[in-house]
Amino acid sequence: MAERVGVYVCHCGSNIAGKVDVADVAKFASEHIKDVVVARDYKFMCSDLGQKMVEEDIKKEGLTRVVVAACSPHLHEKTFRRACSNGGLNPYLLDMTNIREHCSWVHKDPVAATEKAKSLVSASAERVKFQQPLEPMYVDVNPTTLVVGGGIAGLQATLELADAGHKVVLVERLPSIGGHMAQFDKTFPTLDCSACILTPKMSEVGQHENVRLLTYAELEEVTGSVGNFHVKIRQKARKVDFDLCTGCGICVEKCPRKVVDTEFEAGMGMRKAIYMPFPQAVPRVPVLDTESCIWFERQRCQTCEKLCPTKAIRFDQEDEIIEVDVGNIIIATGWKPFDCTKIPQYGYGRLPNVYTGMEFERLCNAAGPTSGKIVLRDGKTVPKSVAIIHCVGSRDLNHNPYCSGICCMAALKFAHLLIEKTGAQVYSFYIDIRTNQKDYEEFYQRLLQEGVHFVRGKVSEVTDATRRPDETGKTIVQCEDTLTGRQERYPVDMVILMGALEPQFDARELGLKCGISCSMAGFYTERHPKLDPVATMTDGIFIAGVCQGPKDIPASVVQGAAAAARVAGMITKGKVMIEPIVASIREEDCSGCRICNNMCPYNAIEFDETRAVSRVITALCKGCGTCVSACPAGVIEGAHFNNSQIFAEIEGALWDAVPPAGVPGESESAGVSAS
Amino acid sequence: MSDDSFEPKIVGFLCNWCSYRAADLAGTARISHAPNVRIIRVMCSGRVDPTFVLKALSLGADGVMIAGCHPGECHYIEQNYKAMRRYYMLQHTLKAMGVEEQRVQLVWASAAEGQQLADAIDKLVADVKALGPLGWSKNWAENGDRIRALEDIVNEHKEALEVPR
Amino acid sequence: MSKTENMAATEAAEAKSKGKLAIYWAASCGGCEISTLGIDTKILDLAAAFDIVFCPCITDGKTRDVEKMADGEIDVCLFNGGIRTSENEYMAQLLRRKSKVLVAFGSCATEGCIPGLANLHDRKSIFDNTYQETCSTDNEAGVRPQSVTQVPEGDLHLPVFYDTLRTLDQTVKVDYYLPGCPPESDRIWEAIEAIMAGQLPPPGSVIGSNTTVCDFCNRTRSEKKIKEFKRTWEVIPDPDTCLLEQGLVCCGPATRAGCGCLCPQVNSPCIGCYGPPGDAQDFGARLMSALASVIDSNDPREIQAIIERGIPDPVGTFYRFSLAGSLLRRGKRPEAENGHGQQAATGGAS
Amino acid sequence: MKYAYYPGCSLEAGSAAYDVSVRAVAKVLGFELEELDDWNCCGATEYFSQDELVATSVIARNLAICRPDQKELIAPCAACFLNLKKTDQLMAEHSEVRSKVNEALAAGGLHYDPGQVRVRHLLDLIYTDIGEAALREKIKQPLTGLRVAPYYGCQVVRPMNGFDNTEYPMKMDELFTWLGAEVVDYPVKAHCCGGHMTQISEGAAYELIRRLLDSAVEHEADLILCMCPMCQLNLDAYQALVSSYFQKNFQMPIIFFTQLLGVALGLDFETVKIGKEIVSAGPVIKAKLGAAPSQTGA
Amino acid sequence: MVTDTHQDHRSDFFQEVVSDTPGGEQLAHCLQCGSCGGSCPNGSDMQYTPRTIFAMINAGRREEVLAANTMWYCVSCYFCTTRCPQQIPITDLMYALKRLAIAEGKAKDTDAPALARTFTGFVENFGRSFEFGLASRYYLLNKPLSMFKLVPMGMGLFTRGRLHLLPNRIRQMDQLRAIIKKAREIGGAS
Repeated sequence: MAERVGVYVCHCGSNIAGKVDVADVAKFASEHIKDVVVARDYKFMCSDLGQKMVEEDIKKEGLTRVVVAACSPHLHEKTFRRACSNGGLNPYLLDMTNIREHCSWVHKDPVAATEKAKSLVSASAERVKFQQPLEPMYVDVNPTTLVVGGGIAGLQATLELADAGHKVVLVERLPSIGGHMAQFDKTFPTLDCSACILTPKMSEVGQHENVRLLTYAELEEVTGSVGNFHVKIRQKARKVDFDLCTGCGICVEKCPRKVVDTEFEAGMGMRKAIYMPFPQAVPRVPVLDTESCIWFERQRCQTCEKLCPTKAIRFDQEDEIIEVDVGNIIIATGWKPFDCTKIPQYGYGRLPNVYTGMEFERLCNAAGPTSGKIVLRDGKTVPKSVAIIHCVGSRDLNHNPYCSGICCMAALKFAHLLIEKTGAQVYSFYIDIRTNQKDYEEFYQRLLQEGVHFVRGKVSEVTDATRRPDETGKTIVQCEDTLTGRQERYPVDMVILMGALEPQFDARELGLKCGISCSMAGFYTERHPKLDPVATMTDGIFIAGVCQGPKDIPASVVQGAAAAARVAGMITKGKVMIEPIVASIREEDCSGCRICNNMCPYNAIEFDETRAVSRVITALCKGCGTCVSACPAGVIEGAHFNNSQIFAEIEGALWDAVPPAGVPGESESAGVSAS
Repeated sequence: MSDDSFEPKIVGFLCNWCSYRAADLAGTARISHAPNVRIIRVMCSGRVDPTFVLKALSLGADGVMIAGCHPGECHYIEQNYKAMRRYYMLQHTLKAMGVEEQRVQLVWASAAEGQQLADAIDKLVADVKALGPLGWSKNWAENGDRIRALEDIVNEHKEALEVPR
Repeated sequence: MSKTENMAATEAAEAKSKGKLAIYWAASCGGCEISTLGIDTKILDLAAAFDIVFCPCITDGKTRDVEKMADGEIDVCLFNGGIRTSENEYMAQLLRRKSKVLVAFGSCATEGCIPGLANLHDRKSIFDNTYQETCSTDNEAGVRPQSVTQVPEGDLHLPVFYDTLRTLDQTVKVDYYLPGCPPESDRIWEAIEAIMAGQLPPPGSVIGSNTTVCDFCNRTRSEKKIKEFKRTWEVIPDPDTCLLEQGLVCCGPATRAGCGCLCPQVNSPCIGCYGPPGDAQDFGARLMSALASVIDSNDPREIQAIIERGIPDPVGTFYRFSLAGSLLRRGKRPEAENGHGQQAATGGAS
Repeated sequence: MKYAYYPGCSLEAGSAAYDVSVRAVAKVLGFELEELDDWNCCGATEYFSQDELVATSVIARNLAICRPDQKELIAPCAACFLNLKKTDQLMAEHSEVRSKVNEALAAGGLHYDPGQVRVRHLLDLIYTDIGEAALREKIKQPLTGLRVAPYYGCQVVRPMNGFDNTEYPMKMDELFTWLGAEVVDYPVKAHCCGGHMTQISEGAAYELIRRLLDSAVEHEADLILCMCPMCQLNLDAYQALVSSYFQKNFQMPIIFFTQLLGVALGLDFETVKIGKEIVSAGPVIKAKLGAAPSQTGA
Repeated sequence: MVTDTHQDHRSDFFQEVVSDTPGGEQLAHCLQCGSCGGSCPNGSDMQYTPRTIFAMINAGRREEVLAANTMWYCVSCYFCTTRCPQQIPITDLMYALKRLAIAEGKAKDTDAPALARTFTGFVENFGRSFEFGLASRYYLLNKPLSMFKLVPMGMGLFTRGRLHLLPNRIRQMDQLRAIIKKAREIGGAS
């Protein structure tokens, strides 16, 4: 029973026809490809008329398969699938081959381009004969959403959804929500106080009836798929009874153990063993750090337990696993600062007056350890000259190739704050100043006006090795001023390193748990860099904020809101379609060798111990086909990309190559066969 | 061996998410490259079965390209590593069978790397051109002596092989 | 050979007229015949059902007897061995003509088997090795077999030795395949019974199971991650755990069931003699893909090191039985047109 | 432990003290250095200024003549170490370098596959293969009281030694801490000694030498420890010239780290050739270590 | 590989320098950040910093580049190379410039080529270099006057047995010469 194949070759105006002889390709298809009953070329296949042509041919000519040779299937596969559907043909009996992007646009010689187009059409037509009708699948969407990360992007996403009446579970790893923004002093370019604009959002989230807030908690495991994820969350032991604690703060006040706060204060200040990271923390429930607590060190003290008016201290509290069911997940896990000790020539960690940007934020912050006084590490000297070094660990193939995006503006902000608070001479060492958002360039202009000494040059080293008398006691910044072409040395009192924004240390592991991928740098990969920046290749998992790539506060807020909008759309629709491109195992032929079992990163393959066969859980399968090619017995079938389809495609693609010799009935044996 | 008129026939298996899109991008950016690679789309480089490569070579391809997302960037998280493992295993075997390693190349190209993919295609085509045709079907064909021997036998046993019609 | 002809053969058998059976032996070791005799007393049933009209190793028959037969006179021909020489090829052509049902019998006929591994070389290098290079050979004159030798009485002919060993179905059309090196006696008897009962699958099929050796293996299996492939002499394997998981290259997962899992039962990895199951196109590719997939490393250098160290002879490992029947069929030959005088295929030397 | 040993030209002549002390230390620490038979000059920096391929080929000859069992080649001289390592790496990374160099080597009947020989610096060997515990066991004369300034120079740490930080190396610091010395943490320990600038531009070269000496003096070092013959020569032999050029009075002894290591292991001055340097190191060592170091490596 | 198709847009001089240096094509990625010029121990004595030289190479200013003192002030300390954020093999590029300058006799104001030739001359005769011969021959030929200044230093070394009067010769001098000869024949960048 032969298939009836229709082949349509698009001119795309002159985009294709200007290089490829489309009529010749159509003629080739009708004359040389078996089972092709219709072959046409047409000006614009994607136009209404082009689509109608396909529909009508399906009806009139009884086409059972359709090939469209035009642009990329990523652009118009859906269009022509719809056309097939309209004509009464299962949409998965269509194949599109790309003779524009992959052919007419990239080849100079018209003859070669036409020949290649023929091969592509031949491959497609051979393949399409083996395609099978498939039906898309639909599942219900659970209206609850999980947001991972309580920084500004996660908070925005949470509030958008909660305000729209949807339930949200917000998970934050640290004791309080707020993220890095809570650490900042001022925000550029408006210089409004970071805490003033952030804390209202934090308390709104803390009190929202639709939000279940889990702080000091981490994502443990994600199973299921779009619409129905099942999530395990590890609630780390606070050692404080969350329900009994009133947040009075007596325990913190009376705790005798002080330790350096490397988290919120970036090592610039101290905190207690039982602590709230900062006064405006949400929730207002302290956390006991068992590593510094005297009780956990030598079973003494118990001050907090004795003094707590509501008896909320629980030394024996253990981690707890909380399980929730959600329909969608928004990942907004943010970033970590670059470790500046990785660039030893900048002296961080060795030279006392070299600071990281985050250290300077705390130094500058009125709520910080020096109450906002900018002084050197001796605690009293006000710097008279300060060097700010851009691109530390960014735009550097030895560390991170990307531009961290925000450092230029943050450096300008620092320069302004320094001038305002200390009147110091500020040098800003840059490669390029990047101020490409609203009002950013104006801010740069303002700093030029304020007298910042901008030096164009990547700093080579920061040293205490003096060469001249005026360098004694100073920290010397050595660099080429590329605008004068001279090597210069700048003795200063303080150096601030604008370290790169890096992906969270566990970004890859979290990505693996959720089934989303990272770029080389470690930022999560979006579904489309321009047109779908907050979705991922895994349906139902969205990303927002810096975990997707370096960005500033406004952009993080936009992405948080955008991700929420995408999720809200899913919830409103209530159902979600799943492409039927999945693997399946012929269980009767499976011998249970278990080679395929760890091929699947989505755990879509399970092993049935009783029957000793492996099986694909269709709802989890994403259709990559890796297990199909791993199966040593060849009993895994990959729908829409099965072996017979691909073999036929290879054969079609090589229609003009020398065929294999030595098969019975062909040339050589013909000499002796009698017929 | 490198004959200017020789235009290698090459089959390229490109993953749907990165390298196929890189080829799309090469198109939108009009980055011209050699027309010898006939592209077959697979969902993931992890779908590329060594059988596909052998099939292509046995059907007359002079070279094969396998292209996927960069290691660590796979849209299916880590399946391109499996493609890489299979690639090295296949290369190990092909080498032992006398297929030059430049004929089968594994390429990483992200969706943003149209230029890189075009360069990789040009390089593969140049490499294969330098090697000359693979001609595996010719490789199967027996030498002239087989034909002569058969002719001898046919002549000797004419009667036995004659079919009465 | 269409279905109707088969049915005609069956009807003839039912009419109590004995069927005619031929068994022939081309490039093979003779193990298939021994395994056939291994059906034991059932040989009497076989003799009751069939006249063995041609089987040079157990009956006295000459080629010319076969030549004299009418086309299609033989009901079933079990043909074992690959096609190595012009004589093999002639006999394959001849028996094809004379037989209603031609069965590729055993691994050699089906996929080339061990003799097919010589496809890594060409005739010259095979002859050089056989007639010159081995330590025990003393051949100072450099004598090689010639296809034609002139003597006073006339020309003497030897069959021409081909560069490439072919499988039976690369030479003539084959109706059924019975894999195995050799096919197990029980499988042979099952096939003969099927033939006698006329219950054959569609022509072109392999008579045998569609699952793999693992299906009959009692070892415990879990998810596989391999850091190192080991050679058999390097370890004494644990008798209860999957051999592959212990790093041994066990071909079981890729090999058609039928042998009864004989090798793993005695703590030795499967070597794949039953060929691939189902519609796997290329045994070696399937096995390569599966083994590579479970290598536990993402580092290109480490992966290569694991492969190179653990699998020093990839063709011998993946194509021990199937090189001639694989997609590539043989190693690459030297460029020269006639395959003489040039260096052997690269793979041969390693 | 047995290693192939590539002394290099300087160690044969002007810097024999390095060579002699290396061999003496090896004996005490129990590793064997087998001199590479018929090695040739690495070309220092000079061949690279003339012909890249000749430079790499001349160097590659040394790698190619290593016997199959000589898998690790130890080079104490910084330039030799860098050149050998760099050539191996260039051949590994660039196939055209690999094939051209091998074409040249073939003219001498040689061939080299990159990776065949692992080129290592002596410091790496002592730090890694001998290690802290074994070293501490062998101390006969702790260096207590002696303030040493380890000087790494450039080419052992850059561009790619693979065993220490390129900017702020620490391995020699650690080594001498184990031996009981007070190690001076001064900022220029991996800065340039001037290399062959002394023969090209005196002023420029002397300035570089001055920076090093100044910094060591400022940090109150008793002596500077080198691991490169060129560094030792520049800092030591040119010290008087630098002094007069800048009207200073430098008296900083400069010795090879293996010499002082030998002292700590109980070898006497003659055995490790202390006294071959222009600015004598003997007196300050004797003074700081109290009693004269024990005699003849008892 | 990335730059292959772009190279035709750059100056011929750029191609010339880059093709003479393994890994040199990375020069196409120079950001003009100046970390090389800032790192160089001799940066303040250079007529043009390496960064400037790279801009000039890009602009095709061949004559000026080859006549510059920049590469002759390079001491091969590799600070620029390890610090370069674009991983440009700067030190190796300096060698490439030295080679071009020597080949065309552009290196006028420096004795470095002479020093290099003297050095390699010894290698080609003995297989090993030889400090005393090197120093005395180089100074006699090139700087006879400044030799006097160095006499005390030379004496210091001599009295400590640190100046050898005869070089060692390797056994397989023929082999080394054959390799050098072949390498010269093949020529160019390796």
